[in-house]
Amino acid sequence: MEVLLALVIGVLGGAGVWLLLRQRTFQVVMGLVLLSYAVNLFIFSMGSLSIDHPPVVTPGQPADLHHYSDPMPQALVLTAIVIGFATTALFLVVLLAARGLSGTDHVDGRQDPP
Amino acid sequence: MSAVPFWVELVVALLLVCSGVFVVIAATGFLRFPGFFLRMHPPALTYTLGSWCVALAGAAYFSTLEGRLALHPLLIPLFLAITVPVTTLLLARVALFRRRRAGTPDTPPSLVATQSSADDTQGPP
Amino acid sequence: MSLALLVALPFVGSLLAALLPTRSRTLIATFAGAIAAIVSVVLLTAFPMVRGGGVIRQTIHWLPSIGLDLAFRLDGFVWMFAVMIAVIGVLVCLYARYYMSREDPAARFYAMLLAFMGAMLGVVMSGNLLQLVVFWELTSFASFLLIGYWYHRTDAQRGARMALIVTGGGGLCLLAGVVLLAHITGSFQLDVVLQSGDRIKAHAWYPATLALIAIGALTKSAQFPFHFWLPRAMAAPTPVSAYLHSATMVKAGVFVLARFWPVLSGTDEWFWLIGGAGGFTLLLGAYLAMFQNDLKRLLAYSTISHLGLITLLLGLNSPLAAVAAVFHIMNHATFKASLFMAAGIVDHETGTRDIRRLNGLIRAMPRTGALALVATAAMAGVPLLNGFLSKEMFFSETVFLSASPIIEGTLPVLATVASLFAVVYSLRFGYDIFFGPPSTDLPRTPEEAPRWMRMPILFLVAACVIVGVAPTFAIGRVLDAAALPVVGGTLPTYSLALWHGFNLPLMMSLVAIAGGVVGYIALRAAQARGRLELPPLIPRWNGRDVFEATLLGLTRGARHVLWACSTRQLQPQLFVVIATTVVLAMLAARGFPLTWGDRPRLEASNAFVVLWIVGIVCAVGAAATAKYHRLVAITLMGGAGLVTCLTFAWFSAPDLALTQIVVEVVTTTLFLLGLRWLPMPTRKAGEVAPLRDRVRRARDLLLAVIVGIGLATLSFAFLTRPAPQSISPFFLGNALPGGGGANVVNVMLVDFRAFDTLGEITVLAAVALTVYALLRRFRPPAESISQPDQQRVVSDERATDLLKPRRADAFARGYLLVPSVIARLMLPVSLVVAAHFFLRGHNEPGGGFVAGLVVAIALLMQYIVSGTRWVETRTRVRPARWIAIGLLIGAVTGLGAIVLGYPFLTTHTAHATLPLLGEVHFPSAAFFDLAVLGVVVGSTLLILTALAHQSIRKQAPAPPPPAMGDR
Amino acid sequence: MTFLRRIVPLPGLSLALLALWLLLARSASAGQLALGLLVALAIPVLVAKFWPVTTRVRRPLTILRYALRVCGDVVHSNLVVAWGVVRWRWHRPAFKFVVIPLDLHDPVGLAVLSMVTTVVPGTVWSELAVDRSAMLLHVWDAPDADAFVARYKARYEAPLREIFE
Amino acid sequence: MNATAALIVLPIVLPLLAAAVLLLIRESRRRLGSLINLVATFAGLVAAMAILWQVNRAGPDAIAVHLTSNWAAPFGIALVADRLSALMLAVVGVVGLGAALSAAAGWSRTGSYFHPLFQIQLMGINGAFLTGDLFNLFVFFEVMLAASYGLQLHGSGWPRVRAGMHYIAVNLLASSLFLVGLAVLYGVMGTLSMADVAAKVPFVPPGDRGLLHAGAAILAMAFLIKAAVWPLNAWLVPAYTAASTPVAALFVLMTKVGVYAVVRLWMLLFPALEGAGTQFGGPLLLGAGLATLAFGAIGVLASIRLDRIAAFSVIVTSGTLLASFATGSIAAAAAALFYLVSSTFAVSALFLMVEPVQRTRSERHAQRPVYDALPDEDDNLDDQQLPLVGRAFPVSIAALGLAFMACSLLVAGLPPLSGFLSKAAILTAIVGDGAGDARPATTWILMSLLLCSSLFTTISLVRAGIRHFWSTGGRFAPQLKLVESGAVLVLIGACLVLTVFADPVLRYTTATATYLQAPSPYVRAVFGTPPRPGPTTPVYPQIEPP
Amino acid sequence: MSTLLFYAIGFTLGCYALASLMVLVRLLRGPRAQDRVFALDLLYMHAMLVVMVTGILHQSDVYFEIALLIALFGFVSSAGMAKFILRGEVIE
Ligand code: NA
Ligand code: NA
Repeated sequence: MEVLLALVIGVLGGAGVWLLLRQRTFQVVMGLVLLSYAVNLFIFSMGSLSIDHPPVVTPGQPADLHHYSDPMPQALVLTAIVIGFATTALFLVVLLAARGLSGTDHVDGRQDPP
Repeated sequence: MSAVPFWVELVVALLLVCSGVFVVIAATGFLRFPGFFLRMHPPALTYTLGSWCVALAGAAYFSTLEGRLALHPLLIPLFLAITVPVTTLLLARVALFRRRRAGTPDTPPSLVATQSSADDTQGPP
Repeated sequence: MSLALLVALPFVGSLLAALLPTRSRTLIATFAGAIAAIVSVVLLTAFPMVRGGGVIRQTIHWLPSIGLDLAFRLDGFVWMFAVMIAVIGVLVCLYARYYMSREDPAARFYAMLLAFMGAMLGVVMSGNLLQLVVFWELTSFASFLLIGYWYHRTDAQRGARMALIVTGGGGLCLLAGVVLLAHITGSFQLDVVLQSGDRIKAHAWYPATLALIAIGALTKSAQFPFHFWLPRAMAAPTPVSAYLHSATMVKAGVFVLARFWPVLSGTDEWFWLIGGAGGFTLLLGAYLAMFQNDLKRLLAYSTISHLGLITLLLGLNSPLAAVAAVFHIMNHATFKASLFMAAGIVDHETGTRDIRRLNGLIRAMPRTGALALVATAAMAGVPLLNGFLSKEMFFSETVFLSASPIIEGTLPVLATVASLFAVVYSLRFGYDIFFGPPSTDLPRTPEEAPRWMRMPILFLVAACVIVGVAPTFAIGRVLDAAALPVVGGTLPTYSLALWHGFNLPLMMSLVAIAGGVVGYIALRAAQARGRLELPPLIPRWNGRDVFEATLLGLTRGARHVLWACSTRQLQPQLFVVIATTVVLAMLAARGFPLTWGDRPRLEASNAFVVLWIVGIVCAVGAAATAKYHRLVAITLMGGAGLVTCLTFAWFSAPDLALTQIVVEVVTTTLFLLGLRWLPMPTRKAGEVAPLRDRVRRARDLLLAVIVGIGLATLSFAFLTRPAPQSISPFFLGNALPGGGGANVVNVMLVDFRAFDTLGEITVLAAVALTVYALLRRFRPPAESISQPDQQRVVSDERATDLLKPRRADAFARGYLLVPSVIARLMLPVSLVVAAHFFLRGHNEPGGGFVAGLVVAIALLMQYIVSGTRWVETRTRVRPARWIAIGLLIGAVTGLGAIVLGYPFLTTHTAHATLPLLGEVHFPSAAFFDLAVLGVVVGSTLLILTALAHQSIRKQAPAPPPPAMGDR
Repeated sequence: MTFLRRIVPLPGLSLALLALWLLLARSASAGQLALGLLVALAIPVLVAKFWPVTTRVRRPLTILRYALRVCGDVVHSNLVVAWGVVRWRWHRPAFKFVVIPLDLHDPVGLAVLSMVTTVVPGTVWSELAVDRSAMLLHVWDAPDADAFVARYKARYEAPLREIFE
Repeated sequence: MNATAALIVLPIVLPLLAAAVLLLIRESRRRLGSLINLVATFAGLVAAMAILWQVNRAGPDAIAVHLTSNWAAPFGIALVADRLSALMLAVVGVVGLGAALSAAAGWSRTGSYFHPLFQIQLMGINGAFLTGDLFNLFVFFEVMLAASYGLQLHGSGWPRVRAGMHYIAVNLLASSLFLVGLAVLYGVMGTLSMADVAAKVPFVPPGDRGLLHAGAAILAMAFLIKAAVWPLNAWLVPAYTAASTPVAALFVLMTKVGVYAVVRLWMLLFPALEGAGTQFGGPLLLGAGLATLAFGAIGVLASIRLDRIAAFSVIVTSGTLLASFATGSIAAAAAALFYLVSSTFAVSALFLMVEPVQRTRSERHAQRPVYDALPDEDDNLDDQQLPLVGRAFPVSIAALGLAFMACSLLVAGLPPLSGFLSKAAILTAIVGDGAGDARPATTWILMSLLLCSSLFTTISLVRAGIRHFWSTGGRFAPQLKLVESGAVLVLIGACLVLTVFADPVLRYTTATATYLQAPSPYVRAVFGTPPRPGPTTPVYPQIEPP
Repeated sequence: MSTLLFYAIGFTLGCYALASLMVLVRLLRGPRAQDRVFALDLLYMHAMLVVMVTGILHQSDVYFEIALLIALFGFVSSAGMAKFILRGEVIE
C-alpha cells in the first residue's frame, strides 16, 4: 500500500512538473492542478495514515494517534485545497486575459509561426 | 453498538455482491458496445441496481447495527434518479448533434422536421 | 568658537538663498557674499589659536555605534584651507554677480555655491574620517550640480556626469580605504589615526589601504589616469571653474594626501604611487595645456599640471617637499583663481574663448589685461611673484633629493621640462590674446569689465605680488602654521628668501623660461602653418574617450550579462526553480543516509491498488493530452481528482474527501468556463518537432521524473516511519471538552487554528476580487468573440431545440427544459444539504466551507441550465457583499473575544435551556463558520459569474446560418 | 389562510424538506425537529422564485402506484439489459431510435418522465421537440417500434398526465 | 491579556476590517474609499509604532505573545512580536502609508477593488511578520500573494498580464514548495509552532536528520524565491515594473518578507543544526547573497528606465541583506537591518517617483541615452552652443528634482543620508569581522560588490536624472497632486529621521541582531505565555519529552 | 463483522475497481468527447459506490455524506462538459 501511494504521489507530482514546464498556458494550469493534488496527498501522507480512524471523537476511545488518524495534516490539507482552488481559478483567468491580450496561448505571449 | 445477526449480514453480502456484479456487467457493456447510443444503456445498471443494492444493504446494515431505522442511504438512489437524467439527456443530445453535423448515416432527423415538411431534413450543403 | 556652526552656516545660507526670488542677483550675491565674509572673518580671527600646532576641536555625536561622529577639527593646515575657501568664496560671489546674466536663475547658483562652500569646509574640518567621506561626496554633488548649471547644454550634462562618476567613484574608494584604516587603527577619529602611523605602515592591509585612499585623492585632484574629467568640467560657469575646479575642490585630493602624509608617507609604495602619479600628471598636464585653444581648457590642463606638481611634492617622502606642497597649494589657488576670472571676463566681453580668435585685447581691456598678465607670469614662475617661490622650492627638492640614481637624474629634468611647458602655455594665454593686432570678428565688441568684477582679480593678483616680493613677511607665519601639522609636528628648516644664490634650481628656472620662450615661438610658427593643432606624441584616444567607452562597454556588458543570467521567459524560470530545489534538497540531505522506517505496513486492499492505477493513468494521460485535447485532459484531471478524493476517504479523512469532491466540481466547471475563451489548438499535419524542442522535452521529462521520484521517496520515507512526537493528541483530547466539537478537523479549523482559516478565507476573497477586476477589463481573443462554432450552425431558432437561454421566460426552452426543471427541483434540496453540512460540521464531517460550496454549486447549476439572464432576473446575488459580510463576521467574532478580555478568536459557548429543545450549546465558532460560508459562497460565485458574464457581454451577431436543424 | 400561505408558500416542498432534514440528521429528536422546521420553512421562501412546480399535484395514490411500477420495471429491465450484455457476442438486441409523440406538456411532468426513462434501463431520452410535441428515444431492444410506443405512452406518460394536468 | 499582547493583532485585523468595509461601500464612492484606506493604513502605522515602542521599552528580550483562540503554544497559533517583527511592522506601516497616499492620487481608479486588495496585502505582510507558526506563515504568505496578484494586475493591459502570469506561476510553484517543506518538517517533528520546532530540532534522531535538512532546504527555497535571490528572481523586474506606481512601492515590502522568513528560519533552525554540519546553509546563503547582489548591481547598470533601476535596486537590497546576514556577524546583521529599513523606504520612494518624473517628459517612453553614440573629438566650444543663460526650474520640477536627488543618494548609499550610514555600517562590520574570519575572500568580494553596486546605481540614476530633469527637449512642469507629493515626502522624511536618529536605530537593530543569535528567548517567551483561564480549560495530555 | 461480509465487501470493491478500470479504458479510447464525459460520470458513480461500501466495511456513518455529495453534484461536471460540447459554452 505504502509503495503504491508513494508512487501515486510521485506520478502526480511528476506529471504536474512536466506540464508546468510546457509552453501552453493551459498545460501550465493543468500542471498546477496536478501538482496541487500531489502536494495535498504528500502533506496528508505525513500524518501516519490509518484506515477507519477518522478524527471524529468517539467517547471512550483514548485520544491518541493509535485510535484516530492525525487531524493536523488533514486541517492543513483542507486549507491547502481551498487555497489551491483559489489560485488555480486565478491563474486560469489570468491566462484567459493573456490569451485575449496577446492573441496566443504561449506562456510568453510569443506568436506561433504561421 | 449491537451485533449484526448473521442473516442480515448474509442479505447485505448478497446485495453487495449483486451490486458489484451489475456494475461490472455495466462497465463491460460500456466498454465493449459499438456506438455511443448503445453504450448509453448499460450504465443505467450502475445508476439503478448498482446503487440500489448498496443503498439497501447500507440501510439494512446500519438499521440493525444502530438498532434504529436508518433510511438515509436510500436518499442516494433517490438523488441519483433525479440528477442523472441531466447528464444523459445532454450527452445524448450531444451525440445526436454531432452525428447530424457529421452526416453519420442512421441518424434520426431533427424532431422538428418530423412535425413539419420533409424538406427540412436536408443533408449538409 | 563653534566649528559646527561655521560649517553649518553656508548650508543654512544655501537653503535661504534658494528661497530668495531667483532673478534678484544683487540681493542674493550680497547675501551669499556676506555669509562667506562672516566665515572668513571668524576664521581669520582664529589664527592665533592654531598657530604653533594649536588645534580646535568640537564633537557632536551622530552614530557613535560605528564610530561616526560629527567631529570638527581646526589646525593650522585646515585653517589655511578654510581661509582659502572662505576668502575666495567671497571673491567669487562678488565676481559672479557680474558674470552671471540677468536671466540666469541666481538663487539656484548661489544656493549651490554656498552648499559647496559648506561641504568643502566640512571636508577640511572633519575630525572623523567617515565624516570626511560624507562631506567629500557632498562636494562631488555640488560640483555636479554646478557644472550642470546650464543643464540644457550637452557639454554641461556630460561634463557634470563625468565629474560626478569619477570623483564620486573615487569617494567610494576613499570610503573603503577609510574603513580599512579605521579597522587598522581601531577608530575613525583623525586624531587617533594620526597617532598610528607605524601601525598602519606595518599592517598587511597597508598597500590596499593606500591604494584605495590614493584612488580617492587622485580622482578628486584630477591626477593621471583620472585627469580627463577636469577639462570637461569647464562647461561650468567660470566662477565655478575658478572656485571649485582650480582653487578648492580639486585641492581636496591633495588635502587628503597631505592630511595622511604623516601616517601614510615614507614608504616606497607611497613614493611610487603618489610621486609617480604626480610626476606624470605634472608633465602630461603641462604638455597638453600647450596645445589647447580654449582659454578655460588651457587653464584646466594647467591646473592638472600644478596639482600634479603638488602631488609629486607630497610623494617625494621629504618634509621639505611637503612644505613646498603646502606653499604651492596657496600660490596656485591665488593665481589660478584670478586667471580663471580673467578668462571669464574675456569670454564674457568677447563672446568667445578661442585663443586663435582672440587677439590684442590689451587695448580694449587694459586693466583686466594687466592683471591677467601678472597672474600669468606667476603661473609661469616668473621671479618676484609667488609662483616662482614654490617652483624654486620644488626645483631644489628635485635636485637635493636623495634617492636611486635614476630618479636623481630624471627628476630635475622632468621638473625643468614641465616648467618649460608651463612657460609656453602661459605665453599662449598671456601673449596670444592680449597682444598682436586686435581681432575684428569677435561675437561681441570687447570693453573693459565693470570695476567690481575686476576687484576680485585685483585682490588675488595683489596677493601674488606681495607674497612674491616679501614672502616671509606676507606668508611666513601662515606657512609655518599650515605646514606644521602636515609634516607631523616637526617643521624642517626652510627659507622663503627670494635669492638663494646662483644655484642649480635658479639655472633650471632660467633654462625653463628661456626654453619656454623659444618653444612658444616655435609652436606659434608651426601652428601658423597649420601644424600641431593637436598635441603630437599622444595617442588619439584620451582619458575622456576611454571613460566614455568604458561606461558604454560596462552598460553593454551588463546587458549581456543580464541577458545571459536572466530570462524573460517562463519555462526556464520554472525549470531553474525546480532544478535548484532538487539540487538544494539533495545537498542539504547529503551525509545522512536515507532509511525506511519500521512502522507496520497498512493492510493491502486490491481494490485500492486498482483505483490508484486508475489515478496514475489519469494523471499521465492528463499530462499527455493537455496540449491538443483539452477537454480530454480536463476529464482525466477529474479522474485523478476523484482518486485523490477516494484516497482521502479511504484513509480516514472524510472532511478532506468532502471538500475535494466539491472543489473538484467547481474547478471543472471553472475550466470549462475558461475553455470557451481558449480557441482549440490544432495539431499541424506532419508536424515534426525540431531537435531543440525534443532535447528540451527530454530534459524536462528527466526533471519531472526526478521530482516524481523525489516526492515518492520522501513520502515513502514518512509513510514507513512511526508517527512523530506530534502535538495532535492534544487536539484529539481537547476538541470536545475545549472546542466543543467532536469533529477534530473542524474544531481545528474554527478554534485551534481558526487564525489559519481567517487567512484562508481572505485569500479566497482576494482571489475572487482579483478575478472580477481582471475580467472587467477582459478582452476576448479575436477568434472567440463571435459565437462558438456549435451555436453558429444552429442559429435558426424555429428549427431546433438547441436554444440560447437568453430570455427570462418561466422555463428554459428546448433541450434545456428538463435539465432546468431538475436543477430547480434540486435547489431547495441542495440548500437543505448545505444547512445540514453547516450545522453538523462541528461534530461530524462538514462545516462552513463545504456548505458554502454546496450553495455555490446549486446556484451555479441554475446558471448552467437556465442562463445568466434568467437567474439574475430572479435573484440578485451580490457576491462582493457576501464576501464583505463574511470577512466582517470573521473579524468581529475574533475581536469580540478581545472585548471580553480573551485573545483574538477565543471561542465562547453560550449555554441556554430552551423549552422543548432542552439545553442548547451555541459556540461562537459557529459564527466563525458562518463567516467562512459567506466568503466561500461570495468568492465562488463572484469568480464563476464574472466568467459567465463574459458570454452575455460579448454577444456578437451570428453570421447567417449555413443550414437548419443541427447542421 | 393568506397569512399561512405567505409563511408556507409551498407546503408540499416544506414537508419534503422536513423529511429530508430528519433523514439527513438521522434523528427525530425535538431539537432536530425544530431545526428541520426552521429549515423547511425558510428555504421555500428563499427559493420560491425558482420553484418549477406551478400546477397543483394531485392523486397521491396514482403517484405511489406509478412509483412502484417504475421500481418493478427498473429491476426487470436491469436483468434484461444485463443479460443482453452478457450474451452480446451471440445475440444482438433490436436497438433503434423511436419517436414518441407526446401529449404531456407540463415541464415538471416531462422532467419526471425523463427521470423515469433514464432510470429504467433500456431507454435513453435523446431529444425533445422544441414545442414539446414529441421526443426521441433510443431503445435497447424494440423489435416492434409501434408496440413500444404504445406501451411506453400507456405505462409511463399517461399516469403523469393524470398527476400533472 | 496585557495591552501589548492585545495590540499585536491590530496590524492584522485592522486591514481585514477595513477591507470588509471597503467592499461594502459602493465602488463609485472613490473619495470615501480612499479616505477609509488612508485612515486604516495610518491606524496600522500607529499600531505598529506603538508595538515598536512597547517592545523597545521593555528591554532586550522583550517579546509580546498573543495566543490566538486562547490555546497555549505549541497547540494554537501564537502571534509573536519580538524586536525583529516589530521593526518590520513599522516598516510596513510607513511604506503602506506612502503607497496609500500615492494610490489616493487616482491610481485606485484604474480598476476594481484596489483598496480592499491593498488592505489585504497589508494584512498578509503584517501577518507574515507576526506569526509564530509555520503553516500560518504559509497562509499569510498566500494572503499577501493573493492580494499582490490582484494589485499587480490592477489596471490590466498586456505587459501587466504577461508579467503577472509569470509572477503568479513562479509564486504558485513556490507555494507548493513551501507546503512540501512544511509537510516534511511536520513529518519529522510533529509540530508547526516555530518555537516548538526550535526546541525540538536538537533532539531529532540522526535517522531523520537527512529528511529534516531536505525539508528545511525546500522550505528555504520558497523563501528565497520571495526574497528574489538569483537565479530565482527573473520574475521580479517585469512584475514590479509593470505594476502601477503605488503597487510597485508596496511590493518593495514583499522581498523583505522573504528575507525575514529566511532570517527567522535561520534563527530557529540554524543554531541547532550548526553542530550537525556547517556545510548546511551558511556558505550557500552567502554565495547566493553575493550572486544576487552582483546580479542586481549589473541589472541596475544595464537599466535605462527608472522603474527598472528601482526594480533591480530591490534585488540589490535583497542580495546585500542576505550576504550580510550570512556573514554571521552580529554587527553586520545589525547594520543589515538598518539597511533594510532605509533601503525599503528609499526604493519605495523611488518607485513612487517613477511616474511623476516621467510626466515631465513629452515622450511617453525613454529615449536612448545620450552617451550611446560617443561624442566627437574635442568639438570646439564656440560651435553648437546654446546661449549661456540658465533656465529656472518650475517649482514642481524643482521639488521633484530634490526628491529625486534624495532618493538617488539613499538608493545608491551615498552620503549623507541613511543609505550611506547603513552601508558604511555594513562595511565597517564586515571589515571588522573579516580580520579574524576564515574566509577573507568573501569579505573582500562583498565589500567590492557593495561599493560597485553604489557606483553602478549612481551611474544609472545620474543618467536617468539627467534624462528626466536636464533634458533639452520639450519638458513639462508636471501637475503634482498634494497626496502624491505627500507620499514621497513620507518615505524620504522617514529616511531623514533615520539619518538624524541613526544611533538609536542602530542600537535597536544591534539588540535585535544579538537577540537573533539564539532561539531560546523566543522559545521561552512563547512557551511562557499561558492561555487565559476562561471558558474552556484545556486538557494537557502527557507528551513524552523526546 | 463476519468473514462472509468481509469477503463480500472485498469482492464488491474489487468489482468496482475492475469496472473503473474498464471505464478508464473507455475514457482513454473515446472515441468521441461524449464517450469520455460519460466515462467520467461513471467513474464518479463508482467512486460513490466505493465510498458507500467502505462505510459498511468500517461500520461508519461518516462516509455517507461523501456519497451524498457525489450523488447530488457528481453530475454537475459532466453536465457542464456536455453542455460545453453541445454549445461551446457552459453558461450562456
Ligand atoms: Na434508461
Ligand atoms: Na510602473
